[in-house]
Amino acid sequence: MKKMDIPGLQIIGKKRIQYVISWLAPFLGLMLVLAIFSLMPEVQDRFLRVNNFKSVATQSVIVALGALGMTLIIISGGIDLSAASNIALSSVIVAFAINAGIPPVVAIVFGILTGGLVGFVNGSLITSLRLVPFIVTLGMLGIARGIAKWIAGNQKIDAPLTWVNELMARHPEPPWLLMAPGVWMMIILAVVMAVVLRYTVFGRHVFAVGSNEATARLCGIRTNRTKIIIYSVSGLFCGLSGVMQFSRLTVGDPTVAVGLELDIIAAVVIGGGSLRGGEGSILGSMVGVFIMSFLRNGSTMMGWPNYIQEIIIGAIIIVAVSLDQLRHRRP
Amino acid sequence: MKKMDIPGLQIIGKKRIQYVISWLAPFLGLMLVLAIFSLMPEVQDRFLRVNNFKSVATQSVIVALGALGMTLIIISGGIDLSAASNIALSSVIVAFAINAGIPPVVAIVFGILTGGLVGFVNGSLITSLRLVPFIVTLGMLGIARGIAKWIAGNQKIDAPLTWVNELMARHPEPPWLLMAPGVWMMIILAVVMAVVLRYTVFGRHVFAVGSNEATARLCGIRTNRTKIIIYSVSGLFCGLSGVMQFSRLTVGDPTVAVGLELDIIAAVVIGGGSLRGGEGSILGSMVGVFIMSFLRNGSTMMGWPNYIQEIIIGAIIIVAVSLDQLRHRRP
Amino acid sequence: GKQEQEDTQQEGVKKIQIAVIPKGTTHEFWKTIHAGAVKASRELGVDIIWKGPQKEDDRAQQIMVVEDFINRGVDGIVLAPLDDRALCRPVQDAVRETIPVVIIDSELQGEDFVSFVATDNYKGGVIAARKLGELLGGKGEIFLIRYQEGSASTTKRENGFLDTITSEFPGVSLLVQDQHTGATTETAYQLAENLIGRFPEVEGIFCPNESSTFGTLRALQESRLAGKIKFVGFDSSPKLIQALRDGHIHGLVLQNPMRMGYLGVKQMVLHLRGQSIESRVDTGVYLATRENMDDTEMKNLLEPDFAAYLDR
Amino acid sequence: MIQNQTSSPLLQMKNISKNFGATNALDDVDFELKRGEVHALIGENGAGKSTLVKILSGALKADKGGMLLEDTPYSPSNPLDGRRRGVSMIYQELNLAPHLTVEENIMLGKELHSWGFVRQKEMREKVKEALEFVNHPEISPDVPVGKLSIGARQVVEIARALTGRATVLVMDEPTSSLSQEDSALLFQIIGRLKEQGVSVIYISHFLEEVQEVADSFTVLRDGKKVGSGEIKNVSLEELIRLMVGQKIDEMFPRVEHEVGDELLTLEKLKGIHMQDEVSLSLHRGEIVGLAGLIGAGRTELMRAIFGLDAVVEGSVKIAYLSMSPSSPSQRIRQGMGYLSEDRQGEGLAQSRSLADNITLSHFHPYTRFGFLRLKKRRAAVHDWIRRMKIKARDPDQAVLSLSGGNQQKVALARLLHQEADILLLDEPTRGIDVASKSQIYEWIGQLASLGKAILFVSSYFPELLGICDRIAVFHRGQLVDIRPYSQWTAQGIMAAATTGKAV
Ligand SMILES: Nc1ncnc2c1ncn2[C@@H]1O[C@H](COP(=O)(O)OP(=O)(O)OP(=O)(O)O)[C@@H](O)[C@H]1O
Ligand SMILES: Nc1ncnc2c1ncn2[C@@H]1O[C@H](COP(=O)(O)OP(=O)(O)OP(=O)(O)O)[C@@H](O)[C@H]1O
Ligand SMILES: [Mg+2]
Ligand SMILES: [Mg+2]
Repeated sequence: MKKMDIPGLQIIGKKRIQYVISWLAPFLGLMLVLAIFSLMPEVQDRFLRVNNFKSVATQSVIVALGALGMTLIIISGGIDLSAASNIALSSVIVAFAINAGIPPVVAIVFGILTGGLVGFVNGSLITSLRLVPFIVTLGMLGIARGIAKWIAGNQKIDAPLTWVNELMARHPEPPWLLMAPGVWMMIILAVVMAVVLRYTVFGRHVFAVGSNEATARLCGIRTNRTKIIIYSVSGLFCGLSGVMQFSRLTVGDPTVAVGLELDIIAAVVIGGGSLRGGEGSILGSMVGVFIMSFLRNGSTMMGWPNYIQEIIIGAIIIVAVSLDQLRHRRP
Repeated sequence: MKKMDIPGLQIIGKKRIQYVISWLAPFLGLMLVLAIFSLMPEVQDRFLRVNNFKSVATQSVIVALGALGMTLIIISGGIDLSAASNIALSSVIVAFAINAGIPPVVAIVFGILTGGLVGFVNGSLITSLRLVPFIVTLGMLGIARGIAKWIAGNQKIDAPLTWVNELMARHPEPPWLLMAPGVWMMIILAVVMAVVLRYTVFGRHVFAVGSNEATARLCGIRTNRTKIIIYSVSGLFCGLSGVMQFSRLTVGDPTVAVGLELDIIAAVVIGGGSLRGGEGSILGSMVGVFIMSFLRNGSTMMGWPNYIQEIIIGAIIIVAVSLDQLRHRRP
Repeated sequence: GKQEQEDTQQEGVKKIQIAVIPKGTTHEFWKTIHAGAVKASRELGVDIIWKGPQKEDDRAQQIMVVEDFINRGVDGIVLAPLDDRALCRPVQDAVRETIPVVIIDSELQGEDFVSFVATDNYKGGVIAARKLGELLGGKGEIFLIRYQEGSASTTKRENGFLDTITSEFPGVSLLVQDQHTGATTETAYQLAENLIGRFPEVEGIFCPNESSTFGTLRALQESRLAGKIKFVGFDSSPKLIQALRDGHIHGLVLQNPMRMGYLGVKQMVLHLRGQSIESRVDTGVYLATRENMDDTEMKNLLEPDFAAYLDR
Repeated sequence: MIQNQTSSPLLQMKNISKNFGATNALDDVDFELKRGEVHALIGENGAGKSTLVKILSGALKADKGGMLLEDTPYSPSNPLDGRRRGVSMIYQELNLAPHLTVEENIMLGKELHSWGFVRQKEMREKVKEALEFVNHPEISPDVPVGKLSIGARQVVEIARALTGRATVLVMDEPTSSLSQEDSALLFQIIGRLKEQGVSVIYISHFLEEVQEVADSFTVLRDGKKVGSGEIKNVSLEELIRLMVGQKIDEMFPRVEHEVGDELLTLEKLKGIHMQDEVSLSLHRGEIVGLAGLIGAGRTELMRAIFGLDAVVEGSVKIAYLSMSPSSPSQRIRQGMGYLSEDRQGEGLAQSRSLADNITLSHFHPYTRFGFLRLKKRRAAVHDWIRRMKIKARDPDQAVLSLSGGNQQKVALARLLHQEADILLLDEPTRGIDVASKSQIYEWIGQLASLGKAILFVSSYFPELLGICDRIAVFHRGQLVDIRPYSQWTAQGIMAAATTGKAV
């Protein structure tokens, strides 16, 4: 009976703890990874250096940009298996365009738009043929990759060096930038997308479509239009990611990023995205990206053979998501 | 008014057509593929030969065995991304065992049990940690592949030739077999699984779990146990598939079958399996497997460049599933 | 009976059809082999069908390709086997159906093929090791960056390198020797970047193929270490040639893929026409450096003129 | 023997407590069930009824307290345990596997088999019997349940609960989607079960039903037991007083409203899933009721009007303007709103918050340049929670953690929040408690007095008679007759709905 006297206080106390946990949960996995390598005597001094963090940030850009779009898609209850092929295609297009003597800015726009187009086609097929996203994007995985190889003539496209290749330079041109322009772009876009998801009507529609499409339709949301926008935006992100990939490699390589879609999806899911739709966050996905990047970085530094790395990364994916489950368990 | 008088008849008429369509739908895609290549002057005489069909059947065994298990999993609303890694691991185990001088029969049993074990671990993690199958099996994708490479010492394992390698010979030993023993095994197991799904209590429970897990639990089905069995059985199939893979390669190759999980899943989905659970059939999945095999076979025979093949296969996946959608559209 | 018929060389009756099956289709190296094969086919008046496994470097898929060509009934198969064992049975199957097989690039066990045309990969590794040892003056700390698990030809190069370094250059120590880059440039890039972050004291690096060499080159350039760290790579591409010129790469071990493709097809055609051929042809390994890269012979190896033979 | 049976209760639940986070769903509740009795469990929405019976069935675990079944300790760890001890249950939210057929659903978890192989023929017979038993032999055992209407699904669910051999049968609002005819039939069945010695726990918000069928009752309020006893010793007023702590003056309050111009006109409208065309008109300030049995096609009509189903013939006119073909989003902009009968499947985004659900169809008041003003919205939603008496902790709580009736209130709140001119209400009071119901009737009346047009589908004829201006009766997809409410009686509606002929 006594405890009932101050129910308000009790609720606030519990809620605050829950809130803190739910806010921290995505970071737990990251902390764990950072802690593991910081405690390894072989690498701790090297691992925690600013320079290392800078390389990890740069290495993460490509997956991170893909993950921004994938977060949208996964929240809306879809999936995009063609993301990696799309990145490869866009990077080939940029290289092709630059090689053809088109000004770099225009080439970049081409690359991004190519990504957007692929996304738009995905979205249109999904909505008009009423197919599951898994299948449409699985088909697109092959189609986009095939087109990339076709355009590149089954080869790398060697493009002349331009300022585009500075976008992902670890030592950026005006040195006060500190990090590669690509990293800044990633950060800015992540913030933009987080705001879009949380504070715009479109963001709410994305969640509603993912949570219960029938309800969304009933409430007057044009679910098909929303989905097409989602896939197109996600495609644009893949396009940008392709630009970054080109910037990093300095060539347009149609075989790049094979299998990267699983990394991207894993990042989103590690960050709390639910493949059943309706759940996910940009912050979480970014944390997921960094968990994977630091894992790769640390294991390579440790000199672990690749198979050990593969095993550990596999295990960490499971552990990280289990930690995330804590949030959802009822207390 | 009039049409209301004999609603029964009307329904039967409609139902029969629907039934015929629903039975034929999975085959439509296959017919389409066969028709395309039968009309190509370059290959038509060769394509329709018994020998070619035999090769395609042999080439399909590995994916088909994987698809038998995957069908169960997908019907139950899950997914198994680790199937291909599991196949590689099992094939390495068989090679390792034979190499170590263990009798082939025992080596085969080891291989199959390894597959079963991986599946069991998947199932146990999914049920005990209450994680989504996508994540657990994504983690296992890396873990199983890593272990395979570890055991094989980052190299393929050359095992002495034994009768195991005859399992997938295109010209089987007692010639009256006509087809490789592996093909017969695939056929028999497909029939067994079809019967299990349709006529056993277990089969019904698989559908129930996939259709509405909460309901299944409330109806007293031990959903966790059912799921563990599903993943274990599917693992056993992957193990057997690994044995066949070894038989075909004559070496244990830890890098084999990379990305094959997507082929397996695609086959099941082309065959009418729904990734939301509750739908799918063995017959459909087998047709899906053969659609993909004939596509590969035909395109290779035609000598089409790989990128064309990739594009076409991607497109066919989408088209085949669109055809399948016809079934589900309400008349 | 079929062969004699074609021996009479009746124009227009039926051209000889030869399937050329590489390990993959998207590397410059295979492109050049393709060009060589086309060159031979033009000179000899035969048709070739160029077709790799659909997934690069996948043994199982290559077996399917061989089987499918057997079913198509080509006259001969020129094959770069992804595995010296796994491809034995399909090759046997081909021979059983009276389709002769020439092996190029990598070894195949057994005797079922009519000729073997390849680079001595082990020797390539040896040459690279000698060059790097010499560049370092016989002492220093180096990386051996490996390509992919289970790839036979690169493993041979790695072994040749490792054996030579340890036996001939005791002053050189290996900081890293069991890290694999995986198949793509990007993964190689990240691996090299992370390794350099860990071992900034590294003085020399060897990579066993084009993608690992290029990925590592990018990492070196990004870390502003290109040219400072002695770097020996394998195979060529325009970017690698540029790097050689800039002094970012100090040596490239080259094969002669053009010749390999050319000879592979030529041997097959000669065999089909009933002539006797050598059972082993070594196409040679060469070392390109900044100094000799403009010699005509090297130039041809570095930048084979495949545009003349391929449409694009 | 008989005396022995009556002396010790069949089931005792002692000091049961259950918390969901900060919500006290049950607080020290005692409950007793005698052999062969029908025991009504009643209370407001969110009182804890469903939670209590879920603990009994093994679907939930109590935080505190214990149970005795047939004088032996009983603590089921899952529903299978419960069923083994003879506890069978119909859950409040429909619990069917949509892809499985009627037969498979009914036999789920208790398949007849030899060596693991199902004995299909036998089961089919059994299922046919069960469906006949509940008077719905027309439902084919081979139809996937996903293709049935909500009402038919509830019938299937009842059939399923009856096929098992049970000592305790729990029914959580079994009649919420049933027609009165089916309800009456269910009571007969319950009577028969009682004679066979089965004890029934019966949860319902229809208190007349409770008085008709139950022997004894227990009332819960805010997770506490506030009274129990023999039903014959208590009056309806007293039951209500126990439940809500106050008296309700008028069950069906009629608010004065004036019928104005014609607003919605259906001209020979036929949706793709409708059996027959329907013509109907609806005026400003008018409440038109649609009565019928389950499967009469009323939901299909609503869906066609709202643009959820394609229109194949005829037209929908709003204020004399033809507006078809159309989609829900256009309908909403044209001032129409729809409340689905299926709150679980399509009515609510279960995993989203109350705030999102209530404002989903009408974000407009809380946006500036496309950005949401979350604070303002929160305040508004708080208001709705208070007005609708929704039992919820705060606006950010996920809808799936609410009780059934409270979820329904959320769905209704969204429609009211939307400020539509034409309201299509499909079974709006499903699962809502008496007090809230009368409140809702009053609101509907007020909406009419503001000049809105309301189409009100219900299978509970008294409420149609209580608040509608005109009532239309459907029979097998056809509109039988439409008349002012004063020209209908409950029996008249029933006769028209069952026979298709108006008297
Ligand atoms: N899964 C859950 N998580 C959090 N709270 C819950 C959950 N289930 C029920 N509750 C809360 O427990 C309380 C009791 O709910 P319960 O479903 O037992 O009510 P009820 O009496 O059945 O109401 P109704 O008549 O509306 O069905 C409600 O306040 C509800 O919000
Ligand atoms: N017993 C049944 N067997 C098969 N199908 C049924 C049955 N009952 C309803 N249906 C399906 O449902 C449709 C009509 O259901 P609908 O939900 O529109 O009716 P309703 O009048 O709204 O009834 P309810 O009160 O159940 O909502 C029918 O066209 C039919 O397809
Ligand atoms: Mg309830
Ligand atoms: Mg209805």
